[in-house]
Amino acid sequence: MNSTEVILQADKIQKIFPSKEGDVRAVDGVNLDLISGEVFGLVGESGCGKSTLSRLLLRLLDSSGGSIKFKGEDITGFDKKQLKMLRRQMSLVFQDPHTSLNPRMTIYDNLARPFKVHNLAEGREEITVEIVRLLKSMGLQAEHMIRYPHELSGGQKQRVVVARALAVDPEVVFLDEPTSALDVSVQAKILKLLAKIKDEKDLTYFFISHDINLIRVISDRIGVMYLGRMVEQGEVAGMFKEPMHPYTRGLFSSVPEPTPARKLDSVLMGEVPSPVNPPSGCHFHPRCPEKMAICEQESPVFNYRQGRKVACHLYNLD
Amino acid sequence: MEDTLTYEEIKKDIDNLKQEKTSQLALVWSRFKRNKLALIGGIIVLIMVLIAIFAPVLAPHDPYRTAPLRRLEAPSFEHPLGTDAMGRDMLSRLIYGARVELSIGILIILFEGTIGITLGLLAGYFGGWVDSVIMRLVDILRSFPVIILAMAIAGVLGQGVYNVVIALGIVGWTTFARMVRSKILSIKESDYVEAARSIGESTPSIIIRYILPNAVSTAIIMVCIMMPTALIASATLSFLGLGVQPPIASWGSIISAGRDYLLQAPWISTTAGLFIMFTVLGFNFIGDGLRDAFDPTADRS
Amino acid sequence: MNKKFLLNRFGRTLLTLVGVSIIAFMILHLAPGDPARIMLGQFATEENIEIFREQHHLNEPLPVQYGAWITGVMQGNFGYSIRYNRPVHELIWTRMWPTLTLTVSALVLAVILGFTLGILAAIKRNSWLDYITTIQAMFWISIPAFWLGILFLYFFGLRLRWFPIGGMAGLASLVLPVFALGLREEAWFARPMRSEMLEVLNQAYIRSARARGIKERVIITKHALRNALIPLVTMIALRLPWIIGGSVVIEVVFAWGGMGSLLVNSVLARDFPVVQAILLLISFAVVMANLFADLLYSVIDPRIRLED
Amino acid sequence: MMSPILDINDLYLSFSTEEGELEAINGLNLEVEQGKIHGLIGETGCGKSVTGRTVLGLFDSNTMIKGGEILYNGDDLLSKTQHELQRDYRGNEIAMIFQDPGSSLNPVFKIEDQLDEVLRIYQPGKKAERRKKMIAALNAVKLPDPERLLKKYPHQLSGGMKQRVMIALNLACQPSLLIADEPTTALDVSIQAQFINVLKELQKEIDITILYITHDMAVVSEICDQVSVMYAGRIVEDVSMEDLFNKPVHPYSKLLVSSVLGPETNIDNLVEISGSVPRLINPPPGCRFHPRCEHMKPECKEEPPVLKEVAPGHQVACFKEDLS
Repeated sequence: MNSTEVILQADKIQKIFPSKEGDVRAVDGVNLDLISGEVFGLVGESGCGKSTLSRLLLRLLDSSGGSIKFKGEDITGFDKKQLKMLRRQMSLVFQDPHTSLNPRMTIYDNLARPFKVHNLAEGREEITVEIVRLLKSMGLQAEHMIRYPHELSGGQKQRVVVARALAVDPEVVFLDEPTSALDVSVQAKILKLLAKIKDEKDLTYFFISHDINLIRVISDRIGVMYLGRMVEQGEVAGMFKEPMHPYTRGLFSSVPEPTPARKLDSVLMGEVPSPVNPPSGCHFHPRCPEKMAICEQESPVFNYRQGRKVACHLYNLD
Repeated sequence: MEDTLTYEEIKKDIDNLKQEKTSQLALVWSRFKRNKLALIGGIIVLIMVLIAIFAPVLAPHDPYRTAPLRRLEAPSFEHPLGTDAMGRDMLSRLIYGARVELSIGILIILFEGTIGITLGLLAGYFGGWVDSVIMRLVDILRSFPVIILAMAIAGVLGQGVYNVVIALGIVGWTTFARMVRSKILSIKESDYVEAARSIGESTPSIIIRYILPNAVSTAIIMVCIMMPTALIASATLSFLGLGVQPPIASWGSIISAGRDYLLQAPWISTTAGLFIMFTVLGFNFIGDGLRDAFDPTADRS
Repeated sequence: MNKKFLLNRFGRTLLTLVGVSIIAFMILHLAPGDPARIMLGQFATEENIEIFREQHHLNEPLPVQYGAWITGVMQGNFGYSIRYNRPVHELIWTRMWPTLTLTVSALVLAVILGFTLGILAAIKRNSWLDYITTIQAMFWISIPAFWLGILFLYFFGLRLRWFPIGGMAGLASLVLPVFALGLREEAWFARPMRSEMLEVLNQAYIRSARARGIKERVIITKHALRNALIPLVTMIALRLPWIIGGSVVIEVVFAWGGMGSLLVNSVLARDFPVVQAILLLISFAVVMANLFADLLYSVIDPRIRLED
Repeated sequence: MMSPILDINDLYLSFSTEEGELEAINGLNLEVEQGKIHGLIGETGCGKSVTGRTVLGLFDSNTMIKGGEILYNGDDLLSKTQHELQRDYRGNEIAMIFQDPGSSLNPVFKIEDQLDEVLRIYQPGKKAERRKKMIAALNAVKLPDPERLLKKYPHQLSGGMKQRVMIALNLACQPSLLIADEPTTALDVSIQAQFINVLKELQKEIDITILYITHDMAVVSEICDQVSVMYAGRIVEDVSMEDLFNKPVHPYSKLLVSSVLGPETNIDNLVEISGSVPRLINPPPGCRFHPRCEHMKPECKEEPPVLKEVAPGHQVACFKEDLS
C-alpha cells in the first residue's frame, strides 16, 4: 500500500429505519475514509449496523443524511445512469452463498448478467470465454457453467459469487462476511483466493466480519462499530497491540484465543441495548468500566488521537 | 494459470456434459412421480380432459335428444347410466358436461389468474400505496363468502357461462393476488435480488429475470389449488339455477334436476356428483403433489 | 402490539366495512340497464317504474342514493322487500336464528372433529390413522356441499328414514344439514392442525423439553398443543365465510328456512333490497370475526401481546 | 483412573435420505470421564451433534441405529425404550443444551413456568421453596434481576440471556452429565465469553461432567480439559486440550490446529486444507480421511484404523508409523 489516495469517503452518514417501536438509527453519523489498495476490516457485534453501512456506501440503500464521495465525487445524488456506472466500480460479495445466486439461472447465466448489463463482452462466444476465464481464476472448471446453484457446494457457490462481483472489473469490493457460512478448511481457501485476486487486480477491499481473528489476519486497517457509530479506527497492528476505546478493549479480550495458556479475563459486562432507544451521550456508557459524568450527556467526537481515530471522552481530557 | 481455451474447445466440453445433466424440471417431475396420489390425480385429470375433448366421439347418444317415453330409465345396456326426466341419455350428458365444467373452470382460472397475478405482482414489488390500495380491495372482497357474492352478481348479470366466469372471477382473484404478493415479497428480500441490484440490473430486468422465474412454481401450484374451488363454485351456481342453464348439460344442473327424482332415479344426481368429485379430487391430488415436488423441504423433518 | 397497532387495526376494519357496504350497494347497479326495471321485471308499467324510482331515490345521483341507503341501514332500516312487501329487517330477523343454529353447530362439529383428528394424526405420524385422516380430508374437500347434502338426504332420509328429509322440525331435522356442512369443513381444520402440530413437534423447544425428561404426554398436551393452537384461531375466522357460503346451499337442499334460502329466493326473484341487506350483514359478521381473531391472537400469543 | 461416565463403543448410525443411506456415524468410540469438560470437535456434517442427541435417544424419524452401545455408568442407553430414557435418564442423569437459544425455550410460557415445571419434577417442594430455588438458579448463571426475569417471556430476552436460562433450566434437573451442543455458535463474541465463564465456574462448583460439542477450536481451548476430534463419523484423536494444540498427532487434527487463526497468523502462512469433507452417502472406504491425507498408505483404503493409545490419555486412529 504505497499510495494514500482516498477512494471512498463517508461524512456523517446516517440511516434511520422506521419500525413499530420507533425509529431505529441503524447507522448514526459514521465518518470513514477508504484508502485505495487497502483492506479495510469492519468489526462489530450483530446489530451494530455494519451491513447497513456497506449498503449505504454502495448506494444500495439511500442514506438519511450525510455525504458519500467516491473518488471525490458526491454519489448521494446520483441518478440512474450514474448509479449504473457506479455499479461497475464497486461490487458486493454476500455472506450466504446458498441464497445469493438466482436459483433459476445456471452458473453461466448468473455470471453472464454483469457482462450483458454493462456491455462488457459481446455475443455468446466472447461472454463464454470471459466466464471460463473467471471460473478458472476462481479455481473452478468450465463445466460448472451449466450447473444450477443447488448442484454446487457452499464453497463452490461462494467462488461463483466472488466471480460475479469481479466480472464488472471493479475497483472496490465489499465483502460482507464472505466466509462465515463456510467451514474452516474452505474458509482458508477463499481467504487466500481473495488475497491473491486483490494483488493481481489492485483492488480495494471493504471486509465486514464479526470474527475478530479473521479481520486481524486479512485487514490493513480496521474500524470498530458499536450501536450504529464508529468508535475506533486505525492500523491493524496498533489496534490489537493497544486498543484505546473501552469497547474495543472489551471486545478484543472477549475473543477466545487458541492458545491453551491464555484464558478469558476481562470480558464485557451486560448486553448491547436496543437501537430504538439508545443510551444518551456515548452509547457505550452503561457498560463502560471507565464511565465518567460527561459520558451520559455528550456524544464524544470521532477524532485523531495518537495516530488513531477514537470516539471516547477519555482521550478528550488532555 | 492464464486461460488459453477458445470458445470451440469450451463448447465441445460443455455439449458433452449437457447430455448427462438433469434439469430442475426433471427433478421436480421425478419427485412428483414418486408421489402415488399425485400420479393418480394426474391420470384422473387427464382422463377428464380427454373425455371433454373427444365428447362427440365418446358419447353414445345425442345429449340433447329427448325421448318422453323413455324417461327415468334405470341403467341398461343401451343407456349405461340410465336416462333423465326427459329421456335423454345420462352418460352422454355427463360426457358433454365434462366439456362445459372444464371450460368454465379453465376460463375462471384464466380470468382470476390474470388479474390476481398481475395485481399481486404490482402490490408485492412496488409496495407503498399501490400495495395498500390493492390489499384493501382484497380485504374488502374477501369479507364476502365467494359463493354468496357470486350468487348476487350472477343474479344481476343473468344466467350464462360467461356471467358465471365473471361472478366467480371477481372474488377469486384475491387468493391469487395474496399468494403471489407474499411470494414476491419474500423474493424481493432475497440476497440474489440485492445481488442483481448490486451489479446494476434495471427494475424491468429484475422483475423478468429474477422475480418472475422464481414465482412460477407458486403460480403453477396456485392454478391446481384454485381449480377445485372454481369447479365446485361453478357447479354450485348451476345447481342453484344461477349458472349454466338447461338444456346445456352441466354437472351442477344435472344434480339439481335429479333432485326431484331421487327415489325413482337416484343415478341422476349420484353419478353427476361422482364426476365432479373425481375431477376435483384429481386436481387436489396434483396440487398437493406439486407443492411437495417444488418444495421438498416443506414436509421433511 | 401497542396502541398504534390497535388504532391501525380498527382503522382498517372501518375502511373494510365502508368498502363492503359500497359493494353491497353497487351490486344492483352492476347490471346494464335500469335497476327499477331489473327489479320489477319486464312486464311492469312505465308508471309503476316511475313510482318505484321515486320511492327508492333512483333518480338521484349514485352517492346520494348510497348516502340515503347507508343512513337507513344504520338506523336499522334496510328498506322494503319487493317480493314479500315487508320491511327487510323483519324478514331477516326471523330467518337469522335458523342460520345461526346451523352454522354454529356445524362449526363446532368441524372444529372438534378436525382438531382431534389433526392432533392424533400428527402424534401418530405415518400410522394408518394419519393416512386415513389425510385421505378422508381430501375426499371431503373434493365433494360439493350440495351433492353431499343430496346424498345424505337420499340415504339417511329417503332410504333409511333415520332423519327427516327437510324442514325445521326439531333437533332431528338439524342432524343431516349440520353433518353435511360440518364434515366438509372438518377437513379444513384437520389438515392445518396436523401440519401445525408436526411443525411444533419439530421445534427446538420440544426437543429441549424432551431432553429435560418431561413426560411425553405433558409435552404434547402442554408444550406442543398450546403453540399449535395459536395459528388455528385465525383459521377458524378464515373459514367462517366458507361455512356461511356452504350453509346457503345446504339450506336450499334441506329446505331449511334460514337466511341462505331467503337469499337464493331473493336473488332469483330480483328482490334486491333483501340481497343487499343479507350481503351487508354477512360480510359485517366476517369482518368482525377477523377483527376478533386478530385481537384474540394477540392475547394468546405472548410474542405480540401488549408490553407492560 | 476412574471409569468413564459415558462410554460409546463402535456406534454406527445412518439416515435414510432421498439419495440413499447417509452413514453419519461410523464406528464411533468415545469415553467421557467423570468431572471433566470433554470437547467434541469437528466440521459441519461430521456427526458431532447427532452423537450428542443419540446419547439421549432424541432421533429424527429417518434415523437407523446400525450397531454399537452407549454405556452410561455401565448401562446401555441404546437398549432402553423411549419411556425408560424419559423416566430414568433425560434430565435426572443427562441434560442437553442446544445450539439455537432463540427457539430452545417454549415461546408461550414465562421463564417462571418453565423453570417451575422442571423443579416440580426434580426438586419437589413447597411453592415458596421452589421460588427460592428458581431465583438461586438464575443467580447462579449470573442473570441480573432474577425476580423480574421470572415474569418474562422468552422473546423478551436476548440470545445470551436465553442461553443462560437454558443452563439454569438444565441444571435444575440436577443431572450428572450435561451435553452442550454448540451453545455459543449463535452468540456474539462478548456474549460468548460471558457464557463460557459462567459455565466454567458452575462446572467447578457443582462438579458436573460436560460434553461440549463445537466446531470452534478457539472455544475448545478456552473451556475443555480433554478433546475428541471427529471426522466424517469417527473419532480420529482423543487427547488433552494442551496436547491437541502443542503436539497433535493425527494428520486431520494437525490441519485443524494449524488452520486456526491466531495473533501470529497472516494471509501468507494461512494453512489451506486440500480437498473437502466427503459426502457420507457412499463415503470413501477405509480411513475416511485418506483422500485428503498426505501420509496416505495402501492400507488406509482398506480398513478404518482403530484408536490406539500413544501416551496416557492420548489415543489416535491412524496407520502412520510415527505416532507422536
